[in-house]
Amino acid sequence: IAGLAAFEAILAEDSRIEPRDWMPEAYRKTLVRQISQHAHSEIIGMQPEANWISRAPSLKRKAILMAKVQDEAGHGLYLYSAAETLGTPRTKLTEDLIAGKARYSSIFNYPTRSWADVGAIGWLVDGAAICNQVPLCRASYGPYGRAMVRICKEESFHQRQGFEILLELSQGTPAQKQMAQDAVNRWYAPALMMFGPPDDDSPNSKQSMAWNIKRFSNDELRQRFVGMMVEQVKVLGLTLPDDQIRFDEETGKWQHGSLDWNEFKEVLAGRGACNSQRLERRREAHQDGAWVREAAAAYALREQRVEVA
Amino acid sequence: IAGLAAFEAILAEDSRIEPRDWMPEAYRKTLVRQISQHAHSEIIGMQPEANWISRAPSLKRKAILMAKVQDEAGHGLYLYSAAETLGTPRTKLTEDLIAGKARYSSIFNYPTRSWADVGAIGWLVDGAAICNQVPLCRASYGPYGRAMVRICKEESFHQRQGFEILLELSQGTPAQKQMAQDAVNRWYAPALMMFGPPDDDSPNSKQSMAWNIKRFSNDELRQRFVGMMVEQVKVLGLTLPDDQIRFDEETGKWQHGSLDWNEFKEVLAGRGACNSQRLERRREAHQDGAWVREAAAAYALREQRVEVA
Amino acid sequence: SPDIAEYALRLGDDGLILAQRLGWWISRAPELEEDVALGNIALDQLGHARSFLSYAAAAFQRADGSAQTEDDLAYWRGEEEFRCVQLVEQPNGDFARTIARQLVISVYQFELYQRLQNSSDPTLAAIAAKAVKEVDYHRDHASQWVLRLALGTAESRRRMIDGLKLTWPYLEELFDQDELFDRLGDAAVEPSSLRENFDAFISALLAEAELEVPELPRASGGGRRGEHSEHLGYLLAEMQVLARQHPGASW
Amino acid sequence: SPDIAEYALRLGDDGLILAQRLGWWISRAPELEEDVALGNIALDQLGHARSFLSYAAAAFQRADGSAQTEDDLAYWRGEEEFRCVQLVEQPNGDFARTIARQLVISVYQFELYQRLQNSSDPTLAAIAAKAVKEVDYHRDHASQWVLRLALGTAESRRRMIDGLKLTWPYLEELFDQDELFDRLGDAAVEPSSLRENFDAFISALLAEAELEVPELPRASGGGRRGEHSEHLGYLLAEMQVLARQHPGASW
Repeated sequence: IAGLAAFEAILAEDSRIEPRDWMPEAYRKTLVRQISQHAHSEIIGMQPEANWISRAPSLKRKAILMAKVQDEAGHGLYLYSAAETLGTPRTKLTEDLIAGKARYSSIFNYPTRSWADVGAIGWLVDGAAICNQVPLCRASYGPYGRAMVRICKEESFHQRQGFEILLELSQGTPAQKQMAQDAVNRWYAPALMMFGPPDDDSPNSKQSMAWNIKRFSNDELRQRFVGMMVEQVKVLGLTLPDDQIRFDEETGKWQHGSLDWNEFKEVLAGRGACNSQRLERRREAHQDGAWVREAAAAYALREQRVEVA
Repeated sequence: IAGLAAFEAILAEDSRIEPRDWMPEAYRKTLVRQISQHAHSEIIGMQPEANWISRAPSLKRKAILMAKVQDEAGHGLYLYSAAETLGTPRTKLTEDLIAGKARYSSIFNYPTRSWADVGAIGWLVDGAAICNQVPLCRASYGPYGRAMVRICKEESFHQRQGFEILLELSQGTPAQKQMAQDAVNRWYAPALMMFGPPDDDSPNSKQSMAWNIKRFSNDELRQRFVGMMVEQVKVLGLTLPDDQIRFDEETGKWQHGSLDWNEFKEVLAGRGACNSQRLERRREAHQDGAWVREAAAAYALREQRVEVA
Repeated sequence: SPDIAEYALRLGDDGLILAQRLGWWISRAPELEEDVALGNIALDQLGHARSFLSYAAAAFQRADGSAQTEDDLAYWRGEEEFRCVQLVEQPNGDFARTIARQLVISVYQFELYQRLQNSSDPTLAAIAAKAVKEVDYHRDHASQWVLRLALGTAESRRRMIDGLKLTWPYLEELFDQDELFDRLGDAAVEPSSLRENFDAFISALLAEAELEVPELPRASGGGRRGEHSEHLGYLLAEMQVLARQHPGASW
Repeated sequence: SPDIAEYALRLGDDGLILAQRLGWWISRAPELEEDVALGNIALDQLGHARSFLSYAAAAFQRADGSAQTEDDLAYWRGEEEFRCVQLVEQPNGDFARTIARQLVISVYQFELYQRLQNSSDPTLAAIAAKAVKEVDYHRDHASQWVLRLALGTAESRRRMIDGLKLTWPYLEELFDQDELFDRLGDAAVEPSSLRENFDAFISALLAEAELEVPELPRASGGGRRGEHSEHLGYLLAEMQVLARQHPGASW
């Protein structure tokens, strides 16, 4: 068997599609879009945290933060590689990003106003990312699933570090505790919105689930996440800025207050605090680095010639 | 009468040579060198003080410092204009400066390590400059002498401001007083060396005096300066780092301890703390501004055409 | 009143942070004439800031009960206590980006001070009356450079366009209203009331420069509520470092 | 001993300030692989710095008599108390300038740590033994890039030459001796003893890159005595700002 039948057979037994396997164009396109968005998010996501590398308040925290932001560059690399196995080169994806044509996770358009934001990003944003990503380790496309395994391992490490930052702050001076609470207040709702629009407003989810890319619905993942945070925030000695969180015994699920999807759409439309800044910074790094990449390419060519000669 | 005879007649009656007057080539060359060195010193001299504009510790001091550094740009402009009357355009002088071919006052190769250095530069460096420059207001070359009149007025204002900075510090906290004393210790000897090598090691001085450009010898001016500082430092409640200063009743002049001319020559030879940095910064500003100057020139040309048409 | 003080803080912080940005150019401008010109503008802005901040400071008390000073406000507030718009926090970039920022802020300030001269608060009116003359020059300086850069060379035109693009997302925040203006009445100038003249000036100038008015999404803003861009923290760290190393010292 | 602590401070400050400079590149490098590579190097340098500073800190006491920590040294010393060479304070500039600085410091550190492994002080020897392996990679990274940039394109060659020129004035300071080394004897490595190998490596590499060794006057230096370039103050203002806003806090 070959073609569509083979593809469907692989999905049916919940096995992996590999780069050389036949796949429907729509599947390929969906994956390229999703994987590259994820890669872009890693790259743009370096910026809000890099904002505190030079000012990290202890050498230990500075080292941890540097390593974390550097890991994100690594994640970007894995993911661009996975996308390349689908036939779209990194240069093309990068061009789309800096031209403002590609999406990345909207959460990185919020600014990191204080050191505690580094903690809140680790705890809430990486936490939400993990909830989203753990099921992706079983995504039907092999290179993507395997990249996610590696990424998830590192992300859960990052999340613990974020939690530790907040814990240290909440047990610190009143000013530190206030800083932590303030950061949690600001990052909570945007983190919940990372799971995407409510299920009844998420048109593409169904196809992705049929293709074994997506495994749970947006709302399911979001509820699961809220449940985890509710427990952890107690350990932190902080509160979540949502007084409507409750466990629904009947459905066995966590409920939360309504989210301001209007704000979400505003940020998505480019009207967040940092959209323009993030893209500009990426563009600048890319353009400033052009002569270096050209030099490396020219040198590699030269070396090749020397070897041949 | 014309030519050399006229030139000598003007000098004999201690009157001014003007741009259209005949003058010996050597006189012209000496003046261009001296005036452009002076202009370059104003421009490079902006840097050590500009180093504290963003960190000035009160808004009043910030405003005074901004105005001062800006005045120096203005002095540079007058002096380049004076040099241009002798036939050498500003662009040529600037090129020589950024190519490292032109000299500027060696004192600006020292770093400003603390806020008190801004005070010490005003008090000692501008003080020495004034001693040097007041006689230049009577320099035989008209445009130079007139530029110096304007500059000296502003410089004496700057010197008073420098004195006030040090006075405020010396009357402040122990840390502030220490900062002031430390700055005076570092700037005293370099300021004394601004008057140039000792008379017996200053070959060009004699000709400059014959041409009514220079009016007093290096040592004469230096001694006069030491005498002034000795009085002022008492008001400051600080000390000069020279225990050999004394008034010689016989000669009626102030004596001071010996100076480390070796260090002076080192800095002159490029081995000061900031030689490379100062030149690089000027070069960078000049090169980064090239496209702006080109745009302004292109626009001026375009406007001219429009007017003609 | 606290409302007047809050308003004075906003205007003062705009001037202070802008002056801090512009001061960087002194000793680094494309030509000596611009070291002088940008230095002048920075000095004017700092001057306005000092007037507004001194006025605001009188409404705030120190721990010992005495009135605060301009320096208490400039050097001892935290980032979230600053009230400037995010526009003035934006980096200098190249000369074109600085000019684009100057264009927007000076056209705005000109309209604002023009009207604030008639404020029912005599101190604000007096500061504005002095400032408007200076800002008129700033507006002219920026306008002339927009024309030169836009119509000069291909390179300068490209940079001018980029500069405008980088600046435009921070423009809308200037016109954001909040309830402070309801309370202040005739003492203040409602930002929305400046919009028409602002747009007219900008459109005419950009038309003359053969440039299009950029259409870009606004940044969310929030500087007036203490929500700043990521740039302000760095700027303040540098501006305040020396003063904070010597608490209680005078300079 | 205080002499050992002083020596550890010097080496620790070199690493700390260099790491602070390199950390800027993370999220701004010419390609993602370099975000990772420069991040690694920054992390290594920070790691060495933490080892040296923790060792030095044990010799210094806090006001309450307890021993200081690496953070006391990193965040609470004034500029004149830092002991790094001026080379590591120099701005990143473009990628070529950063690579030129990396070349000089990593070749130097490699020779230094290589010998310091045999220090009579076991702690210094152990830190050096770990560090030398990492610095070997830093040296290789810099060398590869010098070749690529020097032999890549005309533009990259021009920039590489400029980068070396900007770096060279700060090279001699690395080899300055002072009386500390007389007192430390076999515990330390005399900088002058590294010169021969250093020069040999640099000459060979620059020859391969078809570049000339710049001949430029040295800057006067003095970092080991606390006499720093004008750049360090800004770097410290940023690095220390948050820690100093919260005296006594832990993070």
